[in-house]
Amino acid sequence: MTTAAASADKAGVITFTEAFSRALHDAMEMDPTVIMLGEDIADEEGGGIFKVTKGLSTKFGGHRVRTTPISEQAIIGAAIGASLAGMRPVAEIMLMNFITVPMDQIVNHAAKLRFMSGGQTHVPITIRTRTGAGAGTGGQHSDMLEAWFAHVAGMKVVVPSTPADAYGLLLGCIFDDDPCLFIEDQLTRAQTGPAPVKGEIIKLGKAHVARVGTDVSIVGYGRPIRDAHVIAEKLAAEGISVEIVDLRTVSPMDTETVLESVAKTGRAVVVHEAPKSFGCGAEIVARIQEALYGQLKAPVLRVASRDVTVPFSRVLEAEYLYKAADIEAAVRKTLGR
Amino acid sequence: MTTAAASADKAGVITFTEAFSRALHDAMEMDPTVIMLGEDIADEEGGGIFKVTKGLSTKFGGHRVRTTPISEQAIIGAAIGASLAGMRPVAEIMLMNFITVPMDQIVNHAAKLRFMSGGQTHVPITIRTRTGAGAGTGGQHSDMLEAWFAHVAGMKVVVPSTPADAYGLLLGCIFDDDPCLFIEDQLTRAQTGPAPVKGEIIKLGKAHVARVGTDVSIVGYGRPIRDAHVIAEKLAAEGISVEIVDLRTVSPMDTETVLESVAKTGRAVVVHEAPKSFGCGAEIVARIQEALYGQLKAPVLRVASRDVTVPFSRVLEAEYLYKAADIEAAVRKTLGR
Amino acid sequence: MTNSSGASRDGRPAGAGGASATAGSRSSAAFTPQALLEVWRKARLINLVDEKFRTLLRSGRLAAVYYSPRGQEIVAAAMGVHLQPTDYLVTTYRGIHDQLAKGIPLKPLFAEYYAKATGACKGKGGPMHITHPQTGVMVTTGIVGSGLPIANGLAWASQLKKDGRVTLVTFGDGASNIGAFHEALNLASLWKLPVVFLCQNNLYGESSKYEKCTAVDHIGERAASYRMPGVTVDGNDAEAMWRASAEAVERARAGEGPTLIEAKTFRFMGHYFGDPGAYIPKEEYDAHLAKDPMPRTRAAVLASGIATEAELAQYDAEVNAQIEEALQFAADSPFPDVGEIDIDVYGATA
Amino acid sequence: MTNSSGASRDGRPAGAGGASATAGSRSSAAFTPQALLEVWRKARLINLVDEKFRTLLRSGRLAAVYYSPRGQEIVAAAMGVHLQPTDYLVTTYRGIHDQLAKGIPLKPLFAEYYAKATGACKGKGGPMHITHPQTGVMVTTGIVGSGLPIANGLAWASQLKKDGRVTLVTFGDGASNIGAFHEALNLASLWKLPVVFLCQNNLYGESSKYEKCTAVDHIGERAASYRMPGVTVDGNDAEAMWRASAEAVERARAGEGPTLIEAKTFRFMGHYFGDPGAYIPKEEYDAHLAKDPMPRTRAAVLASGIATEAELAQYDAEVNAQIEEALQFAADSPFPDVGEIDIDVYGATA
Ligand SMILES: Cc1ncc(C[n+]2csc(CCOP(=O)(O)OP(=O)(O)O)c2C)c(N)n1
Ligand SMILES: Cc1ncc(C[n+]2csc(CCOP(=O)(O)OP(=O)(O)O)c2C)c(N)n1
Ligand SMILES: [Mg+2]
Ligand SMILES: [Mg+2]
Repeated sequence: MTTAAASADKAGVITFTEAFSRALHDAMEMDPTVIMLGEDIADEEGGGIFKVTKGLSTKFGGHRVRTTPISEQAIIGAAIGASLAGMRPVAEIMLMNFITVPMDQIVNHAAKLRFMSGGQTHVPITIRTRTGAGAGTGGQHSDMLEAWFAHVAGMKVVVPSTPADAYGLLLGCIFDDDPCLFIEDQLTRAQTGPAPVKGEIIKLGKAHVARVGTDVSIVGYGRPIRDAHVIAEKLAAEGISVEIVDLRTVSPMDTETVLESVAKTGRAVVVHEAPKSFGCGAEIVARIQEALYGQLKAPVLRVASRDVTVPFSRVLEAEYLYKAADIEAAVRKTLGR
Repeated sequence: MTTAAASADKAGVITFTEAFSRALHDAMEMDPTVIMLGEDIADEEGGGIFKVTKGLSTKFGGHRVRTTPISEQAIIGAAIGASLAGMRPVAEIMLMNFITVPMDQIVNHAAKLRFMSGGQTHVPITIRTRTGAGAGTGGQHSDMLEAWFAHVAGMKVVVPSTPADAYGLLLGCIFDDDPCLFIEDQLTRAQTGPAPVKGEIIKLGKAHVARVGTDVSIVGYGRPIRDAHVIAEKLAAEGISVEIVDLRTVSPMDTETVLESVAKTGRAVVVHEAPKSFGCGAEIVARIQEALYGQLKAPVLRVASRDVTVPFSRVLEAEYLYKAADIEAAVRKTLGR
Repeated sequence: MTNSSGASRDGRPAGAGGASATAGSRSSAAFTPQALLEVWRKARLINLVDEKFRTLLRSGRLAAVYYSPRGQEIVAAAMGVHLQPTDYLVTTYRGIHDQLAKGIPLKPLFAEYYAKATGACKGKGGPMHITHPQTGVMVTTGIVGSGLPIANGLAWASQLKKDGRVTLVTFGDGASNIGAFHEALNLASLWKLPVVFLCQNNLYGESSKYEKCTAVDHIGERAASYRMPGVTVDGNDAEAMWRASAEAVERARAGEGPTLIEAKTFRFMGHYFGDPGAYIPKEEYDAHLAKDPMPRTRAAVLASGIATEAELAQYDAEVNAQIEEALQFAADSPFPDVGEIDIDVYGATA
Repeated sequence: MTNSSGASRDGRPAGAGGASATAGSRSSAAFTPQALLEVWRKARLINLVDEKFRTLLRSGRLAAVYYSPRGQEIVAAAMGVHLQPTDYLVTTYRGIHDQLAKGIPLKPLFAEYYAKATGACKGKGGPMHITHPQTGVMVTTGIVGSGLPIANGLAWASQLKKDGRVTLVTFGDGASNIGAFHEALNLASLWKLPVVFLCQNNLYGESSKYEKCTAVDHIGERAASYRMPGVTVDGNDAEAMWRASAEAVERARAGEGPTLIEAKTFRFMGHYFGDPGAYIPKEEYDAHLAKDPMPRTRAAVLASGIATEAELAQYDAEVNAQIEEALQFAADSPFPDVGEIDIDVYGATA
């Protein structure tokens, strides 16, 4: 058992990092076809620069947990090939901006092989990557690019908002039979939450009503969902009842759950960290306004980050990033109070 | 003068291919810093597999029009570097699915260098690429991926819908001071339209009201805009007045022109060839519904292709692709007739 | 040739089938007349299918982008005889010779070219994405160089499972200049993967000459950058190609790691069917024509005494019969149901 | 050293400045004691800045991800003395030594580390994206290997303009395994571009050992795959590094094409500031420490008689004064105005 997982057992809460780590550990324990590759992920290299894979190569063997050269195309290609031969590879792309390198492997191959082969082959790989602004890492180490993959048929895109979800959803990705992109937030990785039940898989494709409310629905995924809970609490004191719909699986999107919620509340605020324009939020809005035209009590509002390169200077980075206050303001605006 | 341009001079109409070709020719004639690189583009290799660059290396010299190895990262990198040194490179990525290879160069570098350098450097490159379904080229040779680039701050995305626009907009890209992605449709390349005025540049960032109407706005770009004109004519006979807003520059989007039109008509149908989900149409819809909430007489509808890999078999490809009939049906639906 | 049925038990056309079944056991053996005959048979199957396809394309009875392997038959055949049906193949749009050499049956192959529901990929992938796992045809890609990293993964799985399979990945000279080539060879060498990298150097990438795009005299030399055995052979020479293949396949099967083989050859039909090929100087073309591997190999077979004119003619007849039968099957098959559009996008778990 | 002001005319710190101004004319000359001194000066500037930064980081007075060049000073300095201010540099996150050797002034450099409005990039790029065109620092990238294709473009522009400039691109050993490296070297060789590819092989990529990731004994050997001159030198040996650099820069300037230089070196401070470096065996670390280029070069300078202990101490004092002045400038400078967020996204034409 990994260090992270071990320490996790003691407390009833675990961090995101522990959750990622435990999911990988348990998946390898559950299924010998689960293998891993990525830069610096073996224990000889310290178990990954974020220590998520720490202990795994030692426990499961260097043949199942392999450190690779800095060759993202080779990493994803190897994952795809191994998956075609019956394995369930988990590839780590250290940071999301580096996923620009193996785009061909992911989009032209991983996502399309099942369809192009007429279902003769499929690509059950999981690509773990990490990103997120707010840590002062600047323009090439902070981008949230999930919208690209959501737009690609054949791909599944997953973003967790709690450690327990992270654990269950990562297992969900690994045991899903299609290529999954799993995004880990670098800013909240040390934040904690209730520990998940060992081995409990969260199946992909289903959104989660994380808080039940009646006045307005906050719909989104990832970090902003955590802010939404705080805001919902605060507004509850004022008698404003906020419902929170956490997509969990960004794509394919669980439109039904989203529409059910907004049909009930009549108001929606869509949130994500990525820049607003042409982001996933636009798709959520487009589906809501088309399906619920006439039932909406206010326009669907979006809260997201600015349409600029992520700046280095903290003063500018803070300005780039969506703010919790923006979410609160948007909620109030839809309510006219 | 290129073969294409020459033949074009005779008639008052030219094809898209002639328009692309003339724009490149005239740009090189107008400005010695305009240079080109790409696979097979020099005359020794036939002037490009689509013949768009035919004659250019002969007239302007092999040093300004260079055939490259099959190395898309090297192609875009060389364009970026040369642009930093004051050139205006035009790089050809033969087909859009191959743009998955140089994504890092485009997104992490071309799009961000101006911002990350605090404006000390900028990247005036034009990336020409070609794509589009309907020619039976299958899953890896048909994708419309413009939504990815529209989501990247610093990039400009341009898609023409007539030969004259193609000419003016390509010049607009080449003489723009930021990285531009110019998308050529492989299906309509032989279709003709009125010839442009030599040297007339269409500045980027402005949408074009291609047809004035009062009942419903069709908003989009590229091939479907051509279908929209046919439909508008047909519906006019029934007394339905359709306005057509051709974005021309998909991103940054000219929201004002779009909103003006829809504010007037109260109805909008958004069209593009790319798969619907998480496509550029969603952004158009999101902006309209937020700005014009309460003024819309119907939900904003989207017409786009299916969320699947482009199939090879024509029967399936036709099913994948948006249909002109879908646009007409959507228009009627917004009008309830 | 006793088996004259359309296909042998494992579904591979008999003509091309005989050899592979026991190839593994004999690949280290000398290049016997029998081995030469096996190479000829696979090569001739490729050759006859290719000729038929070009006839169909000319007459318009087949409408698909087609990348003829004419001139590269021996490269694929001399490698193919060393592979087992269970070995893996990753090839490209110009892959019909590799697929046939690997043993793909004609019916699903042709039906896929015809975009029919009975095609290997139900008409959804098409000629550029032929897939047939039963004969080890795992991936056919239309993206230059992208097959190499994927081949490593198939080989990694074999290494983990110790299933003794070898993965063959074929690509062109132009592909040797793209990043994926570099990343894949480096990783394969580091991990000692059972892969054979077969570069079919036909001297052109679309209309670009080798010299204009590739800054090395022989692509085989590039293996040195990865501490990998590299060899450059005359791909039109059945024996040389057979020996180089035998060695590389044996090395991979023995767990001794990958090999890069550069097979010098030529494509006589241009990049795609209909390519005027104006970029190829006539003298150059004629010089290569003089080295056409097919007549050359046929003559060698006859000279070896392993088969008579009559026997070769009979083989041709058998193969042509199989081809006609498969074409009929393809022609008679229905197009895919429109409902197929939503199938195979995601798996059942979706 | 007469010029003890913060910066010389071209804005480069005087200490590091003297050399470059006329380097081009002398780079073919013998490795004189004067040349050794110039290398030392640049190396010492780098060394003192690095030490200062690490002190600031330890004390928390500077908060930024920092990739120390400690151990690689001579590599950058011995190359830098051969470059003109007008030559181009493309470097990486671990690039402060290259930037200083190229002549970037301290004030905008430090202010950028401090994320201030007076920083070279107005605080928008940060340490990983240092840019300063006046001294030829064109691109600093945080993406491994991505600088190489861009360097080709700068060199292509120089070739077209015949401006005689040379482009230097630096990268690590790990970067030699990524696709962009392969594509860039092949193109540079084909086009005979005036580029110098300087691979600073510090034996680790983050926490991964060279041998585990790189399937070649010496990265310099990889030049052979591109018909390019390749050399592997001891980057800690001022003379060897100076000669290899002189030759490569001359070759590029003469229009004879690119060179790949692999400079063997070591990074003493791990990947990033704070890296415990547990993955480096103590014996290995100590063995490298014994070959630390700084004391070694300093001893050589003194032995050559070109400078006395006193003169070197005076140079240190001057440089430290410049550093303090620049740090004060950075500390006193304001943070960027929030309005900067919308500036430099698109140009005026937008
Ligand atoms: C990444 C990528 N770039 C460009 C293309 C377009 N293209 C298809 S085949 C081809 C030439 C390939 O030449 P080579 O590798 O020598 O193979 P050959 O066709 O000669 O067998 C090119 C450039 C592609 N398919 N993929
Ligand atoms: C494409 C890409 N993959 C991964 C990373 C993460 N990363 C940053 S530095 C580094 C190690 C680079 O090693 P090397 O090239 O030897 O340079 P060094 O840091 O040793 O100077 C890695 C893997 C990155 N920045 N870019
Ligand atoms: Mg070729
Ligand atoms: Mg290193």
